[in-house]
Amino acid sequence: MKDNPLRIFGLFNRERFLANMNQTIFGIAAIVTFIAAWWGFSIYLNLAYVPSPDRVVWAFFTSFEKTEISLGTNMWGNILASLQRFGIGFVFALALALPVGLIMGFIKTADSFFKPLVELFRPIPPVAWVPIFLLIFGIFWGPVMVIFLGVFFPLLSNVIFGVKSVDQPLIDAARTMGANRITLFKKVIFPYTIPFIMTGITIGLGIGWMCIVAAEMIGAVGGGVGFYIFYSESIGRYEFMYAGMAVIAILGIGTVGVSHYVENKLNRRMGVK
Amino acid sequence: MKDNPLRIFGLFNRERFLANMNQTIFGIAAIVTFIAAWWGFSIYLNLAYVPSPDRVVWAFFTSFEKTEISLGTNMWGNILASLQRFGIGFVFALALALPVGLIMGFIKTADSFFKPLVELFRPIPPVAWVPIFLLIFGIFWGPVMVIFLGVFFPLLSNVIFGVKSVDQPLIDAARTMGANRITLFKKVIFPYTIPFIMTGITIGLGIGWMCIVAAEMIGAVGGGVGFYIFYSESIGRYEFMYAGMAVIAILGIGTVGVSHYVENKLNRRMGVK
Amino acid sequence: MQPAASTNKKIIYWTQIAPVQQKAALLAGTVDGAVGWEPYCSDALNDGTGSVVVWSDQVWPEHPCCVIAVRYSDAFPNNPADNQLVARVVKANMVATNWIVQTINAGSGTNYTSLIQMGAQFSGIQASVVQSALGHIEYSNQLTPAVKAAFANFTGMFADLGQISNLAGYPNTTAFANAITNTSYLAMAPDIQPSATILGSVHLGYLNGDLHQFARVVAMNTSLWGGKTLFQDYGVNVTSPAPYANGGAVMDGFAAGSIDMGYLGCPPAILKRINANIQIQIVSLVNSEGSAIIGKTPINSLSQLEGKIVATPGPASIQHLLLLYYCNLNGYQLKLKGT
Amino acid sequence: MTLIIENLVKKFPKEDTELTAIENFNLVVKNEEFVCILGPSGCGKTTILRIIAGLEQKTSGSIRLDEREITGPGQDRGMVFQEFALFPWRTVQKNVEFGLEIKKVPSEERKRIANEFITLVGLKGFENSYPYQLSGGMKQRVGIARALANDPEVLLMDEPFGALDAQTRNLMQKELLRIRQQTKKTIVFITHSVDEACFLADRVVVMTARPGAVKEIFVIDAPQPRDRASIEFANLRKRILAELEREVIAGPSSPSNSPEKA
Amino acid sequence: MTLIIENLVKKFPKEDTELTAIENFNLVVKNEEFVCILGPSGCGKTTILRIIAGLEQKTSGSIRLDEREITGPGQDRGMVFQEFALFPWRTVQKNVEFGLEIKKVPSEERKRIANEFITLVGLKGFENSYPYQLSGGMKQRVGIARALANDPEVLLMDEPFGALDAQTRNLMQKELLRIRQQTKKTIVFITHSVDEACFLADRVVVMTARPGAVKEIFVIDAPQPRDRASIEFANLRKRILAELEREVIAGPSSPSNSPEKA
Ligand SMILES: Nc1ncnc2c1ncn2[C@@H]1O[C@H](COP(=O)(O)OP(=O)(O)OP(=O)(O)O)[C@@H](O)[C@H]1O
Ligand SMILES: Nc1ncnc2c1ncn2[C@@H]1O[C@H](COP(=O)(O)OP(=O)(O)OP(=O)(O)O)[C@@H](O)[C@H]1O
Ligand SMILES: [Mg+2]
Ligand SMILES: [Mg+2]
Repeated sequence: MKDNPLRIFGLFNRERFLANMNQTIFGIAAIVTFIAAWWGFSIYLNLAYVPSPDRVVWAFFTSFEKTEISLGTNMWGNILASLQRFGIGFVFALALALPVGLIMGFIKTADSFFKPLVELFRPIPPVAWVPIFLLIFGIFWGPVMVIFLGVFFPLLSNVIFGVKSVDQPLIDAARTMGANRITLFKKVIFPYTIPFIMTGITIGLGIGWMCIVAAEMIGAVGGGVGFYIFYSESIGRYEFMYAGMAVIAILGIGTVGVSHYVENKLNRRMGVK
Repeated sequence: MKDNPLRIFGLFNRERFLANMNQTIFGIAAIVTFIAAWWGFSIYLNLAYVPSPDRVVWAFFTSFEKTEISLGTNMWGNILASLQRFGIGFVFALALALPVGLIMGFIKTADSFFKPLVELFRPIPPVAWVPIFLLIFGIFWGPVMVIFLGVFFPLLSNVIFGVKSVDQPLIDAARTMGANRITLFKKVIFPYTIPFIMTGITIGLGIGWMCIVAAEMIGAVGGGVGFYIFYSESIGRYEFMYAGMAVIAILGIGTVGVSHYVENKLNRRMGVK
Repeated sequence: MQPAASTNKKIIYWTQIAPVQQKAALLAGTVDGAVGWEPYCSDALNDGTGSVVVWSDQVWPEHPCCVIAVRYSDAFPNNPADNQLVARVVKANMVATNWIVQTINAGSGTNYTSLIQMGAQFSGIQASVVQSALGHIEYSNQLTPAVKAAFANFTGMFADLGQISNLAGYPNTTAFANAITNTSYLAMAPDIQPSATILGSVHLGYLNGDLHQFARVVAMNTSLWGGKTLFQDYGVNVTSPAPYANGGAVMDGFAAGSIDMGYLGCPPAILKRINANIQIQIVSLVNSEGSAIIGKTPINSLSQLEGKIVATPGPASIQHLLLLYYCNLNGYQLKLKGT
Repeated sequence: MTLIIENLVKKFPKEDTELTAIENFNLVVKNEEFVCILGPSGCGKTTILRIIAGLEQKTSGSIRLDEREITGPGQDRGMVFQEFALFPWRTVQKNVEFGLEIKKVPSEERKRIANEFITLVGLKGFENSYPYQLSGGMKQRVGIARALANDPEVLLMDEPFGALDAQTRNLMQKELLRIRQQTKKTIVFITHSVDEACFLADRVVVMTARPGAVKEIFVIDAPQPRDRASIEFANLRKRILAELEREVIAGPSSPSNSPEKA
Repeated sequence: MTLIIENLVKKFPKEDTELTAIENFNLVVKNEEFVCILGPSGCGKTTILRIIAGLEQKTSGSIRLDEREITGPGQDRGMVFQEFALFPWRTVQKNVEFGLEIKKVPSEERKRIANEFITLVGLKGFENSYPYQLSGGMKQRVGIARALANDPEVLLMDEPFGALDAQTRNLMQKELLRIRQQTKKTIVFITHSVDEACFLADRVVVMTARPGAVKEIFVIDAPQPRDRASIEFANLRKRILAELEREVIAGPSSPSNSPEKA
């Protein structure tokens, strides 16, 4: 499709532009207010655990550059450790929750069978498994399993919810055009469920990061950013602790960003607006 | 409304009844299979951390009956400790997330201002705050604050999402009938948002329990069921650990049950099916 | 040891706080007392934050504390070569311990300075604090009959507390204590000489910032031993995962196969050996004494802690046991805060 | 295909009681016949069509297609829905191609057929629009094109031209007759326009108000194309209108037919 | 109230270009006048009504009510929607009461008014039903009752009787005229039925195909009630139909009016 130069002018909307400007200004104001308040507090309170923003920024960069002797690694090493566990746990959860969820949503019998098991395990917070998983699966696969559980259940619930909430008239229409269960599934239910899957993934990502931080703090073995936060706090270097929290936040934002990117791609391919 | 005796017969549906029967049978089969497999494994593996189901059941009841001398309390004490923190953190989160979310969803300016702050803090997993909150807020209010954060953000997102996804035609209709922003809000947006709020609460409950378990394990201060799990694992009494996990699961189910009950009441009052 | 009668209304509350954070908790007013290990006791005492209620050796003279344990499985150590490795780790630990004891006795000199520095870096505590801490720790390795008797005594206490319900099949606590202590490696040690070649490697676990386990830190310091670790000097490559938070986690490390040997307190070793049936043996003592109950200044007696909160490293630790024992001795009941 | 409906009954739950939407409905639709159903709003027309389509379970009675009891939907019966039911994530083109995709018609052929019917309903130029970008009448025409493209033997149409202007409606009526001529479809068609029914149908079924049953059947043997201006046409219209009027004025029986509520 | 529309233009984005739905639409609706708008499907009727209601922003031009530029919706203008827009969590009764609640009419009075209009649209007995339990025509009637109950000065109706059977439709038409007589409302009414327009309107506006503009205005000064069988009525119908036919046959200009796409 050729781009139409008129369009740029035609759709340029002065009010909308100004409204956007306003929004940006408010947003910036909010951030500035926050940083100013933080800085003021840090000076006023003068407490080790309320370092000033510039100290945290300094710690952030230092943590990447300098190897922490007593850990034998720098922030990159910790990120790698966390990201590895996270990635593996997440992929396994995705690979299992998608088919199981779609099948449970779609086939009554499968639902009847699996539901009691799911309901048995789902209420147990994934974090509660940390100690025993560390014991059974060790310091690498233990946290991986915790993340797996953390991502698996919210994703599964969302997939099932998605499948069950498909508009009845759309199913009706597809059936009158001869869709059997498989095509119904491929052409109506799955496209309809994509947004639900993506919501599940976003929730799952959040819970996943929480799980890994908790696992690394509770087990406090095998490194990772969670461990780094815990360790920095325990030796009273609070600016490094906040730097670690910022790193986790950035990792979280990054993974959510990737998932949104995939969502957009998928939506475009599926033709969903 | 008087009950109509005909209805019971009129709506009795043999096929539906049989289908339900089938489901129940499948469900029971699943649970039986699971318990049998567990029992078999526990005998076959003969590992301390795979106790047989009956040991766990025994530990469950024992944990309530017997005071653990080195803790100075029994399971009831730990439940009380967890539930207190949970309740306070949850209520605070609810009290703040509801109005803030509704306002952010509804008023552009408020959204522009608060969104950057929310987006700054939301990606930090609540669990990452555990060490510093324990230090700043102490052994009671520290975990409370973590739960607060854990419940606050998912609830907020859901409320905002709910407000923004109200069907445009319904808003249009209300506006043509003279609804100003306040009535639009009370009569269209809020009722529409209730299911979203409830979903947010359900997610928040799950995350809240995860946070308290993590906080009690990481800080391991002031008891609680999370602490009990951690402690039982650390001295190798795994059946008590599993009993603690069951207790957390039951607490989780209980709170979700309460929230569903409230949801039903609300829906009935609002006339939503 | 029996719990005080329930009519006893004198209650002291406890909460779990890692020793490294106990001083901050005292300062913040979160707790009014603490029981922990060195150097964190001295850390709180030296600047006046805390005052001594009682040192552990005043309650249990010469009580054993940390030990080296080795994991027993079908795979390790079941042949002479592996046994050699264990013996050589024990030997290196012994050499390092002796070096520490001599250096402390010397009280000054370059060795003393670097010892203090190592301690400060390892535990993240000022040098002056490390200096006084070292005065409260008794570094020794021999598993004497008195030590075994103490193990038996602890085991009995755990049974009384209900934390264990059996003795892993042994008829009494003495038999159990004898069974889990293996003195053969200590016996082999005198004959072991440094090795020019590396004979094998061992995964070794340890605790975060615990100055009781100073010998490992010293042994790992390459500048003291001619460019290699003392373990390498004795032909063993030692690798360690990140430090463990507590002895229970070290035991889990054994169970998961992450480590072959480890430094930990004797209570978690006993508890998990019985409850979790984790097959370990204690092959060397690491230290005795070196723990204390302290109060937030001016509190310096147990009676002043009545109704207040004391921080402990957790109910599986020897420090917790000490507090529990001392409370009972003085007619107080220990209760978890918040329950 | 021949459709035989015998003693059909359909009840819905309503509050604490139930609502009888259809009661003892009897009708035979012969092979290649064009039947229009007329009836007061809420009398059960949509419900009957959904039961024929296999989308709704009957409460009792029998409904057979060529002697086979209908138990579920099938490609032999296509339906145009009163409330459109377009797939919101598909463009107009992709909506129309849906049934053809299911039949595994090759992509080129699919495009050709879809374009043919999109042109037929006057939506050329909107192939790539999404449903939310269309007006009410345009959505309805997409629904018609989608059903026709799938070429079912029995065509079930629920007020398919209800949202169209008179002219577009006339064009569509003629197109429908042409298609029927060519493809020999059996058609059941719900409408509120007596004029439309008279113009299209071989037989016009007038239903009673709720609970719905067959009230009267008018056979129209005037050949196609019919002249709306003819006297016969005007007479027929008047007769049917009169019949309908009586029914609407009589009104439905009490909505809740439980004896206690009556 | 007098409604003045001058040079109204409305464009929608469409794919990479834009679609001009309305172009230079000019119309004055006098106080208490009943205007019907007719036009081919997709010509912009709904769009105009939404702009009058204040629900859609115009692209350019002017639209004033009693000399006040319209900037948003108001209680003075009530609307019946083409796609019903009922509140799914409210019963029929509660849907109809909605506007009255907003006006803070006391509960008793509210019930009385709601019942009056529910009866008027023939839904007595369904007060406690939820929208999903109603047929298409029943939903539409709830929408009408809801708008009427609110008693606005200007009534905007978008094919309000489109899903109704001929008889119910006739009844509703008469009721609407009666209400108008009593309450002196200004009414803008979209329909596809020329007959309906001729029966109801003071003036009938015929629109061009997309982009929509006023093509022709027919003034009807026959007094109410009108006789559908009269010669004048028939003649008028014929003239309007002819006008519409020309427009539909001419067809819309290319849907995308960007010069490059043409
Ligand atoms: N939200 C929208 N986005 C893009 N295009 C739109 C939108 N709404 C309407 N249109 C376009 O504007 C034109 C006019 O639409 P409108 O709904 O006003 O038609 P209408 O006259 O009411 O038709 P009908 O009689 O079929 O209801 C149509 O071509 C439609 O595709
Ligand atoms: N899902 C449902 N639950 C309860 N009642 C229903 C349901 N669907 C339809 N009904 C009821 O069944 C009756 C017939 O509905 P149906 O939709 O078949 O009417 P219709 O003849 O198509 O009317 P219209 O011409 O208004 O579309 C109505 O009274 C309606 O209230
Ligand atoms: Mg219908
Ligand atoms: Mg329209």
